Amino acid sequence: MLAFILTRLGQSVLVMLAVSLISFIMFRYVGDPVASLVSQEASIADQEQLRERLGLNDPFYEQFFRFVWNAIQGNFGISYRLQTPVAELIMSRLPATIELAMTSALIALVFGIVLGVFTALNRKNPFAAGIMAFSLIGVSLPTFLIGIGLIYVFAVELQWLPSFGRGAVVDLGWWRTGFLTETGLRSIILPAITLSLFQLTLIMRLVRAEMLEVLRQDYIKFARARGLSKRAINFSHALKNTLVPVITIAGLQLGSIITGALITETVFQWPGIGSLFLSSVAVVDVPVMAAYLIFVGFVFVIINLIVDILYYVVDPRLRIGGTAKGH
Amino acid sequence: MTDITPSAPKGRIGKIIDSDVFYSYRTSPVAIIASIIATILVLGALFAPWIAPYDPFNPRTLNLMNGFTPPMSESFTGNFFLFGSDHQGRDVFSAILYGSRVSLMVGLSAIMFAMVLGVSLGLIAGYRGGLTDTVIMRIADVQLSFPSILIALLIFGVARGIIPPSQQESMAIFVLIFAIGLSDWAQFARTVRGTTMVEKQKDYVSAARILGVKPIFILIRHILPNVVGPVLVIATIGLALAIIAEATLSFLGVGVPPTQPSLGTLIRIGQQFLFSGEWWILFYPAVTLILLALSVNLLGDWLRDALNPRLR
Amino acid sequence: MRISLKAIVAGLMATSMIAGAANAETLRWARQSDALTLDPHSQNQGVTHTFNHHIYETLLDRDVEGTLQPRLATDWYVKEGDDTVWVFELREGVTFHGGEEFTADDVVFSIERAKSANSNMRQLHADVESATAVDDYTVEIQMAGPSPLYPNNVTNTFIMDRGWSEENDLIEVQDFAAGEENFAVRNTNGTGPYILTERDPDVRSVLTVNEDWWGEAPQVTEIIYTPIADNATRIAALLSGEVDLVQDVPVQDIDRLAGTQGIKVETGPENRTIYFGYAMDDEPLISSNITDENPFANPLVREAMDLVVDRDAIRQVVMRGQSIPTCVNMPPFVDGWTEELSACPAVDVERANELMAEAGYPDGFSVTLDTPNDRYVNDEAISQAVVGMLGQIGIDVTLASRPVAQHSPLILENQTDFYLLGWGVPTFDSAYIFNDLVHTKTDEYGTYNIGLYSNPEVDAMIEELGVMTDLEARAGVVADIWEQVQEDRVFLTIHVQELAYAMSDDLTLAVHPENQPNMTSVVIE
Amino acid sequence: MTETLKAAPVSQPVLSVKDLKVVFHLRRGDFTAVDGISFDIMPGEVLGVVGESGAGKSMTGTAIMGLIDRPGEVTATSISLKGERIDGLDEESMRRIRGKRIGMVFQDPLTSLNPLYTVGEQLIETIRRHLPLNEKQARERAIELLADAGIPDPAGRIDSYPHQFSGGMRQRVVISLALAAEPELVIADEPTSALDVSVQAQIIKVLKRLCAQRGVAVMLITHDMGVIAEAADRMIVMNKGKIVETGPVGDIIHRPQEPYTIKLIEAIPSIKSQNPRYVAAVAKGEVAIGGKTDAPIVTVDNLSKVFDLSPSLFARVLGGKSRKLVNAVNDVSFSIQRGQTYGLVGESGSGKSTCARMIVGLLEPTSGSIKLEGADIWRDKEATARRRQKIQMIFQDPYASLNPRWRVGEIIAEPIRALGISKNATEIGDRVADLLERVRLDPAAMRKYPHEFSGGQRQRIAIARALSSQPEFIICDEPTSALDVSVQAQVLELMSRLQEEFGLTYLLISHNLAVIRQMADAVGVLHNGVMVENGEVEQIFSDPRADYTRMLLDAVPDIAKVA
Repeated sequence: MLAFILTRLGQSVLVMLAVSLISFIMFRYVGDPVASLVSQEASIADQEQLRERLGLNDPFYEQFFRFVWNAIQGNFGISYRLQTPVAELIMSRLPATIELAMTSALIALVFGIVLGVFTALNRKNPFAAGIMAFSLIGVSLPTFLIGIGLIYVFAVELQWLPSFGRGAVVDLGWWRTGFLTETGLRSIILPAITLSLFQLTLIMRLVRAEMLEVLRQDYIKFARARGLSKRAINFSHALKNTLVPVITIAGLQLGSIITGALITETVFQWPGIGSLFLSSVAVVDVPVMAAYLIFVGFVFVIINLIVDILYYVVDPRLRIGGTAKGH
Repeated sequence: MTDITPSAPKGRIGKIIDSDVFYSYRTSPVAIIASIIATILVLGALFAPWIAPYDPFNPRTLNLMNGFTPPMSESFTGNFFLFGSDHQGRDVFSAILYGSRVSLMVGLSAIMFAMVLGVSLGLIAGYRGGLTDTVIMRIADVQLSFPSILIALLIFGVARGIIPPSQQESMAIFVLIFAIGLSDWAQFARTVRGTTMVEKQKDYVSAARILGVKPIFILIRHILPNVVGPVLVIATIGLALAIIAEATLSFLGVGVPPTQPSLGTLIRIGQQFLFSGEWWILFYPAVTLILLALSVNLLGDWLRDALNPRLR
Repeated sequence: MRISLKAIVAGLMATSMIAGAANAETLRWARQSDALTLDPHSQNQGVTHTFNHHIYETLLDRDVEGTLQPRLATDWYVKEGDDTVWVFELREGVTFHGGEEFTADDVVFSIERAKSANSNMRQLHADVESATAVDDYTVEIQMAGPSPLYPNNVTNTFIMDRGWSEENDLIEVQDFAAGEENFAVRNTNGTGPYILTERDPDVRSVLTVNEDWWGEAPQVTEIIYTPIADNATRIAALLSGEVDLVQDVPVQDIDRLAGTQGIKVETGPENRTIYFGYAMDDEPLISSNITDENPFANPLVREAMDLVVDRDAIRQVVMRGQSIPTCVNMPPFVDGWTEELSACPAVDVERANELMAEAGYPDGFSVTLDTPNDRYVNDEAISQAVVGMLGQIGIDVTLASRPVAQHSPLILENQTDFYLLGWGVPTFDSAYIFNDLVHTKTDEYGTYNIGLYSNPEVDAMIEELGVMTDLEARAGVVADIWEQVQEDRVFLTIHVQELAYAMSDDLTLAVHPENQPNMTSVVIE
Repeated sequence: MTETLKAAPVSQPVLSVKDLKVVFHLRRGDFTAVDGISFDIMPGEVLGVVGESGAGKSMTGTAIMGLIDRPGEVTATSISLKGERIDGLDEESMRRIRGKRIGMVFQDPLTSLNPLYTVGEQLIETIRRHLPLNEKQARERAIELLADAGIPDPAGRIDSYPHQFSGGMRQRVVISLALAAEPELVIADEPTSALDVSVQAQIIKVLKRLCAQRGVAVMLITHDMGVIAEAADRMIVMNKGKIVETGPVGDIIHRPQEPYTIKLIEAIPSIKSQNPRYVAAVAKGEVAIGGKTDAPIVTVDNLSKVFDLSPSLFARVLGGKSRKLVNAVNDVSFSIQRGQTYGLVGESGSGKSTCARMIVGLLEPTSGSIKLEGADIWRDKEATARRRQKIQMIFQDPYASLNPRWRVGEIIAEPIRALGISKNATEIGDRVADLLERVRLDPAAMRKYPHEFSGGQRQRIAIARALSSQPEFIICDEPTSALDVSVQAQVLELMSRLQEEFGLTYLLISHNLAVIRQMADAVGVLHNGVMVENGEVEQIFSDPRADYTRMLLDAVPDIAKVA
């Protein structure tokens, strides 16, 4: 187990390095940060001087190694746009994103699994077929349109829920949460629904497909032959086995909820790192963009680790080596 | 179970009509409706120059004063716009027809690109195994955990930096295809790798290897035909996703030029007028996009079940 | 994560404090983006200045008509007998938020800081040689030469306290290369009407009124400032009553907002023109099908383009009436503006086509137009409309639309044939336009002369303007330059864009031509 | 043992089935899987149900349990358990019968157990479902059951997961589960088919013993007449959903009445029948069959194959895990004479398929040599080329060995094209047609796809493909183990005939000793990668030297063993 995790960590370091290299190469092409740093009146000589001071004229590899070296020490430089240290900026925005992502993930998982199981167990039921078809709307609409639509209906027309931001937040030391205030809770509803819809559909379909597969297995037939109750068969036998393959995909999907909140955060002006990234892209704020990508790589590594550990917990075949193989 | 001797009618068409897939199509009203809608939209896009009353991509024919004409009413210059006109005086109906064309073109090309890339890498990873497999699948995993929009955005940014500015607009559509395609290959690779790993263990592959058939030919001639089913399903659903990704990228301001809008660009433009009362500029393109994506998704859904022999 | 009960209680108290402070005098103000920094001299950018104007103050500022007003300086004049020295007499009895007294030394410090290497304001003070405090309330500024218009340059230069700055190591402006955050980025100590009480960049800032401010106590006692990037979301926030004042209102939403119960919209021109520029040198264009010459270099082509662009239609449809069509690249606030210069020719497609034929392009030509899509009001739509209009004389325009972060470097490197740009004139003086847009491109001049227009006579006149002290003679030269610029059609000017502020209808706030509204001027009914 | 039980004074049958029908409503019409069968099982009786695939025997068992799902439909005049009707019961009542009154054992112990629960959890769950015991009592009972089923250290193993047991042990667990709630009847559906011969015999014994002890009646469903002969008292022969013949086991095996049964029993090879060629040779006085007159066509010397299943280097260094090497084939030597059949016997994991794959060029040996006509096929380039043309292979699974997306004609022509034997399309077509005829298939078959053929027909296609490069040596890896006995007989007969026709040499790999005895001239016995015995067929079968061979021969359930 330990060896396995260490192996994965080793691979992860490679992944992180690759991600930073790729992001670094990319940023050389996305635009000129100097243009957005200087004022309308700045002369060309002034711009050139700034470029020199920022080290933008150094050879590529030097810039990269400097970046990696600083990143290892947790220093991602100063945001060109907001002039504050990037690490601090990201840490201050992280709670918002994580709270939104976790809420969405919870919605997606709970509804995804419940609906997936329901539609799998009632394959020919017209209501289940309706859920299946309706769920496709979640993947047939661009996120921004869903978000704007929800704002229009629930914030502007009905005025039930706030249209932007995360309401009043409570400072718990280094973590600012919106879960402890009424406005905070009300504010998270629309963005969380918007963000979860896509993953909900995916998880629901995945659970359904896997469940149907599991229900065809011999051990389910054998469980029926043992006279077990329907509940025991469907939930303790079939569902548990369904969840094993669902963990991987769902894990990766949840990772992309955290990292994919770009559009949702922008539409709802949710003060997370996704909207931070998009505002940074607009002005080529390279330090923030680089740090964000590193963060995404980091999330990937963490999620993968969690998925691997969950696998160990859920599946005894991995946890306990077989004493006998074959017949 | 016993194989039932089919009393199937002969002849190619007869065989198709009699096939299980077609049977499942005939008995699925959802699939029929979805395919009718998809066909109408695809034909509309394909024959846009003949169907569309105006050419919205030709700026010379536009009159700015026709802007914001409501649906079914007469414009400043006396033109009639079925779905109204947008802020540039473009006929929304014609723009939708031409826009679907762009969207479908981008979506189809992107998914083809993703398919070719993903299938090739998946075949190689699955067949070679070992380090090759680890590297390719690790990249695919990383790729999957990065939001595709983010990847497309970065590629778009890089392309902006590499391509000379004067060619950027003409290249934009290719960059878009590349960007969306590149963010979509991993799904194909994963599935194909899995199937390949199963197929390569089968004895028909061994039989070919005994003869000294080169791996590349084994992959192409033997294994590839056996992965077509799942690939087709992913491609269909991927097509819907690609069309939506294009729309999202347009929303973020990267995408095709506004003078040659796709459905996504039309929606991006239209959503500016959501509060100002010109609802038709958003409404019709959005409905078209939803219908297109939904019908393609429903078809993919049906295809998945139809091609799964165990669900029949 | 371990949270102590104490922390939760403290947190809850913090929130209740925020909630409790909300009363009738609180103004919830939203606009597209946040101030980039609170360091007064780090960014020369409108949004940042607007915010900082509430905390810091300048020697002078402008009212809604654009005229200079005394602020921390009560009087200003050229020193008698030496036309290279400007004298500012300072307001007495002003204190900083930290309690320090405002004196001439602070002004000297601030001007020196604004001039320093990392400052983004240094161009505005490039001609300053030194600043000296004559006494506690008088400052003399020694210029390199006669600089009759220097006071125009100080309207966004905020005054900081020397003691506080030295204490917090703020003598240098934020240095990006150093990789450290400057204390002033998030901490303030100004003399202004409001004190910063909460700051979460990009998310929310809270300002509370400065009880000790020297001016008349403002009605608004608390400002909650929330940037909302997405247009639709921002408007939705106003419609749903979550904010009271929205800046950066999209023109298409003005009618809807104005027609909504409880909301009103104030509009007014901004001190900025929107214009198209084109390559005017003899090099062939990079994006055209004409590869042996530059069609834009031909005056007939430029005239044809001028005739075919229907500025009224743009105003009516694209701008929904929220613009002032103009044919001179100068807002009406600027010295030298006249109605004649601003007048536009009637649209005449037939004549334009004749001119094209005469110029040797009866079938037109193709070219790419580079436009930003997130900078000016409906910038992309304006370009798109112009594409259609130019199509009528056979100019086949490909529209290349980019975020301003990519558009700016592109045009600055002269990688464009045809582009859209907006030009604001913070000094309210024509020379500002000439220096950057008209003078031949050199190290010092013509930074934004993207089209590489070059006329040595005009250059000479522009350089002469910088040192003229006789304002009447100067006005004559300005008029001469404009005449030449108009004759050569250096710019294809479209309009002066109008700004709109939407607000709850119990508020009144006039549009500021620099788009720098000050909440002290808000009147609450 | 069975005699005493039969004599028990119980007149009422445990299970009485009257006119059972199972119909599947498919879109191309109804398919009748079981067509009106009636039978009784008496208390303590072991009723064997035998038939080839598609006979409806499994369907009968499933139908009695009420486990037939849509689109299947069960109709019967009556199914009674101890006189109580159990047909047409609702799902909930049926659930109280399943496990409680009728236990069931499935074929594959690997897939019958839920991999995520310990065997104890699964046992206790079943026990508590049906018997009023608390957790602790149920656990004690579970341990007892496991002990009865012959699982060593049951108290220690009860908390193990299924994957920690070997196949045979797992099937013992499955039997414990079936007996957990003291049922009156156990339906065992092919309980030994997935197991090795030696394990098979043990499982049959366990099943018989446990049922006899408890007086439980058994319905033993199998395709293997040997198993029936060994275990059952009475048997039913089924074909196409109908009962063909029924009666005591000995009667039917020795004196079958119906033509179908007669043919079926004829088709079954027995380890007790001598090799026909040997018999013929003895008759002619040429006892020295297979004498080393020729130079051998293939010689295998000191062949070894080691699989490296070690964890990655990284894991070894960091996790302190050791390398894991598996000796799949260990120093095996034998030679094969031209024109003969060499049989390679062994249970699963014995390394016989690994040997085959090394000889045919699919797997590189770790050490040792394989010589084709004296040249090493792994070191000599020219020999490699010769190998491709001269050595061909027939695989076990006729479903997996033909590419489902290729037409039969393309499949058979592949070796011709790949080896460049001919490029002329008409010529290739003619050859394919000729080959199809030789394997007794209609040449029109070349335009069809594999899925249009039955298993036996597919194996013929595979043989035609193997023949198409005109090889001299064909490796047959379990060529008939996926086929029904009657089809097996036909395929074996075809193979013998082709051997004569083309002068082929075979390497026949099989776990089925009877098939080997019937077909091979010389035999090698592999056990855990080691060649334990190697010699002429009749010498090995009549006078085995190695203990392992003897054990194997004793263990095989064979119809000749019937009382």
